[in-house]
Amino acid sequence: MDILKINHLKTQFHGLDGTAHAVNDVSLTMKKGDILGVVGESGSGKSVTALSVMGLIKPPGEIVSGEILFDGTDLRNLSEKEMRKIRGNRISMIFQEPMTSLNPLLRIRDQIGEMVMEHQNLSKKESYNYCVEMLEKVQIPHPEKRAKDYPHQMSGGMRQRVMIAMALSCNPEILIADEPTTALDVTIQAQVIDLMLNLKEQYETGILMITHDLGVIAEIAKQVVVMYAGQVVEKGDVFEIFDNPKHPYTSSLLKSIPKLGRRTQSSRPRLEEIKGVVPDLFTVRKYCDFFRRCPDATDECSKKRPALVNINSNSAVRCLKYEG
Amino acid sequence: MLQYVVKRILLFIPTIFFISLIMFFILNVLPGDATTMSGGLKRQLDEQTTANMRKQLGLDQPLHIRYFKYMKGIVKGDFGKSYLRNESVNLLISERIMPTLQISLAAILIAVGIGIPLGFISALKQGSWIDTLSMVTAVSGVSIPQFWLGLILMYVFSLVLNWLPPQGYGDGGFMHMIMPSVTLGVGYMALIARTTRAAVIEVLNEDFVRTARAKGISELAVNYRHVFKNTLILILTTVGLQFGSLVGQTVIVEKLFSWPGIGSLLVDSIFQRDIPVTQGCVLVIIGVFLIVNLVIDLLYVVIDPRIKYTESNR
Amino acid sequence: MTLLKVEDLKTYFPGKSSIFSKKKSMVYAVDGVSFSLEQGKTIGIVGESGCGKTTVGMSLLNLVKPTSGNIFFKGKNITDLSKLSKKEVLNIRKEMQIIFQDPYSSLNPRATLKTILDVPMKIHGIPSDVRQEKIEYLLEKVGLRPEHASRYPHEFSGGQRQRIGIARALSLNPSLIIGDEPVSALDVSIQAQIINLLIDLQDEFNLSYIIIAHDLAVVEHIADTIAVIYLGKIVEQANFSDLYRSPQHPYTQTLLSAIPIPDPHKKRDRVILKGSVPSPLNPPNGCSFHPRCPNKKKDCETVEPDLKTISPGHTVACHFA
Amino acid sequence: MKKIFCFLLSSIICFCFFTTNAQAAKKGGTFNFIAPYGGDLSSLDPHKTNRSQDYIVILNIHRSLYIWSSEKGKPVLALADSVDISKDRLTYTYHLKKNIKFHNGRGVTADDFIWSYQRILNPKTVSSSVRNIRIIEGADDFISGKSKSIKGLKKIDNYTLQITLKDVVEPGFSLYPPEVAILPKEEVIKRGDGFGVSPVGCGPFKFSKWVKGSEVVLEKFNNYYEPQKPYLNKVVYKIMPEAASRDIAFKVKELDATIVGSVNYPEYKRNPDISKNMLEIAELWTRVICFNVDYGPFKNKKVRQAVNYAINTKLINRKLLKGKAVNPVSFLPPTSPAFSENVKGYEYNPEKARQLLKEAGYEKGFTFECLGTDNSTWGVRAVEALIPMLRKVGITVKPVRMEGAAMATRAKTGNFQALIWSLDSGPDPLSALSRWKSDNKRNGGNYCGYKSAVYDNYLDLARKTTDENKKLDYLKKADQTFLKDAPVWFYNYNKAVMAYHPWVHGLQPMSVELMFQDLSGVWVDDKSPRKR
Amino acid sequence: MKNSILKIKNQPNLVIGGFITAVIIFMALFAEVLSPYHPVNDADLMVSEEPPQISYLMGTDDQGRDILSRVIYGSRISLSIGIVTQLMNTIIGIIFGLSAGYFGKWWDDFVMGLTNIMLSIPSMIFALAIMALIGPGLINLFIALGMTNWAYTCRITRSQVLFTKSLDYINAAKALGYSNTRIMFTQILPNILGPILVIGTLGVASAILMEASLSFLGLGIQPPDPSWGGMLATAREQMFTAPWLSIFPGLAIFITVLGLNLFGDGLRDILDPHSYSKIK
Repeated sequence: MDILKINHLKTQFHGLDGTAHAVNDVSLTMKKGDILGVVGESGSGKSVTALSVMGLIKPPGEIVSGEILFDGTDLRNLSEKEMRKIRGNRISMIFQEPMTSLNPLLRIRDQIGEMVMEHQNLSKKESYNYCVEMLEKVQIPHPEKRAKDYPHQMSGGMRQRVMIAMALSCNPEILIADEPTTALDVTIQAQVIDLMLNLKEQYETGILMITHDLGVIAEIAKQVVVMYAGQVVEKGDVFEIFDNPKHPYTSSLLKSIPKLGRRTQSSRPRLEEIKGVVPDLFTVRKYCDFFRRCPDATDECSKKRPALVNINSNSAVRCLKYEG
Repeated sequence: MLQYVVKRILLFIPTIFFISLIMFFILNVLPGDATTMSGGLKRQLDEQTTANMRKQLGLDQPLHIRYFKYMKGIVKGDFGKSYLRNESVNLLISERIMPTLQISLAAILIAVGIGIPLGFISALKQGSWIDTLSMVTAVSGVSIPQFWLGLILMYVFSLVLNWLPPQGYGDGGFMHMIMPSVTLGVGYMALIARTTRAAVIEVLNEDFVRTARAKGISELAVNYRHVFKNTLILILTTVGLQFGSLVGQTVIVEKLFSWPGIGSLLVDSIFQRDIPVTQGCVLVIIGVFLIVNLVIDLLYVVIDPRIKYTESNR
Repeated sequence: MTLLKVEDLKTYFPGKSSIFSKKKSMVYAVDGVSFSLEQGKTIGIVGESGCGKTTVGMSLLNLVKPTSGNIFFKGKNITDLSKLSKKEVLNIRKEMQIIFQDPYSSLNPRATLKTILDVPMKIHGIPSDVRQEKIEYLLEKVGLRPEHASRYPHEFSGGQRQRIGIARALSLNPSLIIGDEPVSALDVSIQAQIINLLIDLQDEFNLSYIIIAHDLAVVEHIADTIAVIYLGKIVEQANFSDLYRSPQHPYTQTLLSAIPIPDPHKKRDRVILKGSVPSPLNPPNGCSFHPRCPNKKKDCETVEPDLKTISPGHTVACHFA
Repeated sequence: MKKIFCFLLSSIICFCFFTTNAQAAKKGGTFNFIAPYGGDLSSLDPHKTNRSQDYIVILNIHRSLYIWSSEKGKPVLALADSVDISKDRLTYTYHLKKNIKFHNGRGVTADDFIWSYQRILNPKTVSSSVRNIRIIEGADDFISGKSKSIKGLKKIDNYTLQITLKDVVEPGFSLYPPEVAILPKEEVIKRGDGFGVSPVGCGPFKFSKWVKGSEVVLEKFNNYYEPQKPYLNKVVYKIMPEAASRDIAFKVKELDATIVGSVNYPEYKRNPDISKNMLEIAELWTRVICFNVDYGPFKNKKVRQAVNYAINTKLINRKLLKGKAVNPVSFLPPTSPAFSENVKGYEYNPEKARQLLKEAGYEKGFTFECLGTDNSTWGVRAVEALIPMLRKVGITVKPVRMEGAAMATRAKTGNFQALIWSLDSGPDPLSALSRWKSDNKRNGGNYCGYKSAVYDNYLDLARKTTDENKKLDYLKKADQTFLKDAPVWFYNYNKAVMAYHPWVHGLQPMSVELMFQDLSGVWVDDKSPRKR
Repeated sequence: MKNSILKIKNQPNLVIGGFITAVIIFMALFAEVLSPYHPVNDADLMVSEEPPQISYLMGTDDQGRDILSRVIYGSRISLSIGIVTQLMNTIIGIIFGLSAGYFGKWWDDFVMGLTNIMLSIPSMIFALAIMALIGPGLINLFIALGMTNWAYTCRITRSQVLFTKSLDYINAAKALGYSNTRIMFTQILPNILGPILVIGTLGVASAILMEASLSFLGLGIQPPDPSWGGMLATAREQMFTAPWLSIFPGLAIFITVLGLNLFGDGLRDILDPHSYSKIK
């Protein structure tokens, strides 16, 4: 069953430099209890997609069109009050920066508490107990003591655990994780990923994992969506994406990252470069956004914008090679 | 914590000492002294009396000896004796400090009571006409020369509407306080409104506010628990630092409304070359400023758990 | 030829203190680091945040003052630049350069590209016609166009800025370049460009590099020797392939296993470490890794392990290696 | 019916009685007055202050031997019923009033006079009133400590006091001002320094409270020696240096009477309600620009005269001061007994001014700086008005605004080119003119540094003669000499104006200083908002 | 370039404030051409205190001088008071703040102590004492206001320096052999001028107001030179009987200070890094 289905979402930011087409016709589907990986470089629109789902796009940003079907209802049609009942409760989100994502002036128990009090009608005392319980679940040592701590008394990894505890405290159907490990050290990253996978099993929560790190995606995602310049360029099964990437961007990306153990004493394989830079989001081009950087570009690519073509039931690619 | 307070209070000493040194020498090289002033130009004072007077006031002694004597008094908490009035400076100031604190406090209340909500609403409605309106109001507040504003208030509320007494202390009652406090508070209010607006906008962009929104709690809870509390820290600094300029402005307001505070005493004493009184007033004003800022620093601890005044960090 | 030799380098910072406190706290940022570097070679320094790897780079350049130890550059002791004459200092500055992590903060936003490249050469007394030519040459080398010279940093993308940073480092013809996380702030698709550029330049100018990074994959790709640093100390140092194939220190092992590999088929059993890096303000006694070590023994808590050589060029600081 | 008639009749009678009596002094009520000169009062100890601001209040708490009579234009006896004057006009025997009481209830006797005058002379007191008492013989010996008592001051009995003078002068002029008031010894000693903030006197009102910087409150003294007086129950002096605030306070009836500055004068005049109740008087103050006769151009008499001719003084007084000034003739004002009625002052004649400058060798003009304070009548504002006028004859004047104390220092050391000020020109014409005597230095008040043997001679003659008419004649001649020498620009005599509300009665046109109101005779009728 | 124009266009504060400021500066620069009369020499007591009319658009003052001309010339004096004093404050503040932030150690402690002291003496009172010491006058006003208000600038400069000092390009400059002076003045200073400029515009505004307050106490500039504060202070007693005497200089102060404040706020919105985070 599809718990989340985004159809032709367009989100724009009306800035001083013009309108940024941050999310430009994005469609994706996520099954209940699944892990969907969204991968892309900075500015590819992956975070904006997540915020659009959460209904947290503030002016000057605006969702222009499309629908966000959550469990069958279009979130865009909900009032702010109804949306609030979903946020944190049925869809929750954790962010990239654990250092700044917690209110420095409130104790951990108050920050988790205010959420469960809102959504589960617990009393203050019950919420505190619940908080300790949650902290225990995310493997924070001495949860009773830690619940009374302020964020600044914790390390980054610890704070991200608190964020996860908070996000999971209302047992949501979807957890959106926006680069949850990027700011963490490798050893801590491993801890957090491990924890998320464990909890996913326990809570049967679907995870929308947003990251730029192909390694993380390879490790946890079942389905993968590759985004480039506000659009989905390829989606499919994780094995298919990594073994047999169809879009030139996906394949170049995979070839461009150094891999451990590939270099030998005698030879150093040259990394494949993707030439040029990411296109800006302010102009709407009449040709493929990847055209200027594409190693396989043809003349036709400069004349036409490719559409997302379904290859099979759960994979699709946006490239002229596969059109027609 | 207590240790920190004691340390801070001990740090007042070099500040006060330094300021008293500067003020003493500035004031003592002012052209004219208490004797010329008390003589004035209209009424002639004969030479013998003048000399006699200078001797009595100790003005015939060299500057450094006078300073030494003065500091000796200060250490004992004695600000000396007024040149013109046969009263101790301590007494003079103690009579005048309350009225000044009264209007200063009222002004702060007005400023904070109006300024913070104004800035807050303005920031939440950033870019709307409410924002523009309240900010233009706020900026207008700082753009009017104070005595002009005071006179306009006096004209409107005393002469035309006959609601408020135009001047004076009365019995120190509420009605007499309104106009001086408002005149004093308007500029301060504007400043706080603008600071609040900037601070709120800054806090609104913080990650934790986004987290709070993502939690699905009510907008009121987001604004109060997450935005307002964090804003307060930024506002407090302004309130503290600008307190000094507020006290500076009382000079004008007190003169205008014949308010018997320390500001008008200070102006009188400067013009009359009553140096001990001037010194005393300045030191007391600075003392109040230092204490207010100490209190604000301690308030930080209450509001912000990150700040702990233990030995290592400040 | 040994270009750089570092002996027992220690850099401590005083912790924050007020005038009243008598107790002085110390941050043991770099706590006894030794290595040497041959001309034309690359050493990679790997570690997690807060382990002191950046401070090593800063100490080498004397941007922070080392507390003790010796740094020899081309045989000359450059540990304390303030002891050298102005001219000698300028000469050292010419020889050692640095590339930074953040392409946004590493360029003066108010200076044009031309100024950024021109002024350092001017300071080092290079005549203006030579400078003009050099600027064009450098721009071409790092893949920028001559007309870019009149632009300001904000007009460039992250990758281009990193190229500018490299051009600036090259402008004085240094023999050693320290790269402090040179690619970690860049987008994945840009990283490869910069890595390739660095390698090409090394081949062309026989440069030596010290590459400081947290990403083992990147370091492995560039460096000849890799030093793993934990809490200010080198715990293992080896040739890149030795380190990957037979890591000896438990920390190196966990580090290697923690790196997510972009291949869904390779699901490994990873060693998950407990806790996080302790504060360098108050490092643990004995082996500094012992509070997190999966195979900790009693001795580890009290006895600090020495760096021992287990095979040529492979040293490790563990009691059980 | 009859009852009703009786009632009506009696009420009509009552009504008539009250209305007819309305013009007779009524008792009770509070009078809100002002202390407008500068900031807070400094002391209510009459011997220890010399500020007009303090005297305004002091003169209603304390009493001196004489008091200024606005009707007679000179001092009259206050604390004595009569005085016997010896033939040589040096010995005065005063028969003191027997019913004078201090506010503490003790009766005033001759001893109190002697003690008070000794206190003034005592160097430890540091009184600025010393010069007033110095007219008594033996004062100098007392000051220097040569004598333990003042020789010329003798107690005949409890109610008879004999004063012997050093020279033939009118003692009233020296002994009327509030600064030589009679004080109760025991209270002064008991209160020490505190006497200045809670004084005890023998005047019509006793001290009640002083809200520092805001107001002073006096209460009626029931045992005041003048029968029936004072009428008022309470007097409140509001300390209000700010004219704009005074204006509003008066209009909202917060003040019963106020001093009117030139700026508001025409408006008050125009207002029919207010103009009926205004008191105007030419005060004994002459406003002048003192030329420093040691400064280059001003050494020459012709230059000084030229300046006087070049300025349209009447225009300035009419337009800038809006008529709130009396056009000048010479130094002494019309209210002075020695005023020269038939003499004409300098008229506006730029031609003549140019002529004189040419004769003096300043054909091309010159530049001078004129110091002045912030005062709106006799400060730099007046100097500004001279700029275009003097420009026409080639003279450039640069106003330099200074703050009072700083200017006083420069005036007394002669470190200036010219300065504008208001100088006392009365009530005693002899002492007023003595200011400009050659032997008086700048720090004694001769700011111009004026020196004229002719002038000195006339004054000496005036001092020596016992014939009142001759004396006035010499003084007039001296005044005219001064006019001709023109060491000053004659600007105006002050016209002091006080406005009061219609319910106020009994304010006096005091030519010495309009604010020096003896409130013992002032009363308010029922229309006063503060009548209770 | 296009970017910055767009940014400015979207800042009504900046546009309005900038426009007002520009008009005032224009007035000050071309006072001779713009004003119908000379502000001092064309006094004529015969026409004193005339209400506004065709020949005197803003009426005349008590000395019979054209108020319009005086307001125009007054812009020159009031603006120069604001600009010169703030320039002095800024220079003092920058020198202290830059060196304190850059060199740190005891010098930093000393400078911070000094700013604490300066902040604790209300600048109004400090200026009052200094003006009483040296007397009224334009130059004296420059000194009194220009030496008392630098603590803010100093603090802001210092904190900006501390932030900028930690940026990599400063380290790069050191590594390239730049001298300390060169780093301070070419690498740090240009990059922290934004916030200093914001403080500066607000400081100009407050100096103009301060001059008005000092004029109220009789310590403004020397007559007959026209300054708005002085004109307003002189006219305060006739505020309601001859309103044109005070309204026009009062409005001039109000509009100028408002303009400068709006300009400063607008600048802050553009230059403050926090406003960038909004776009990001």
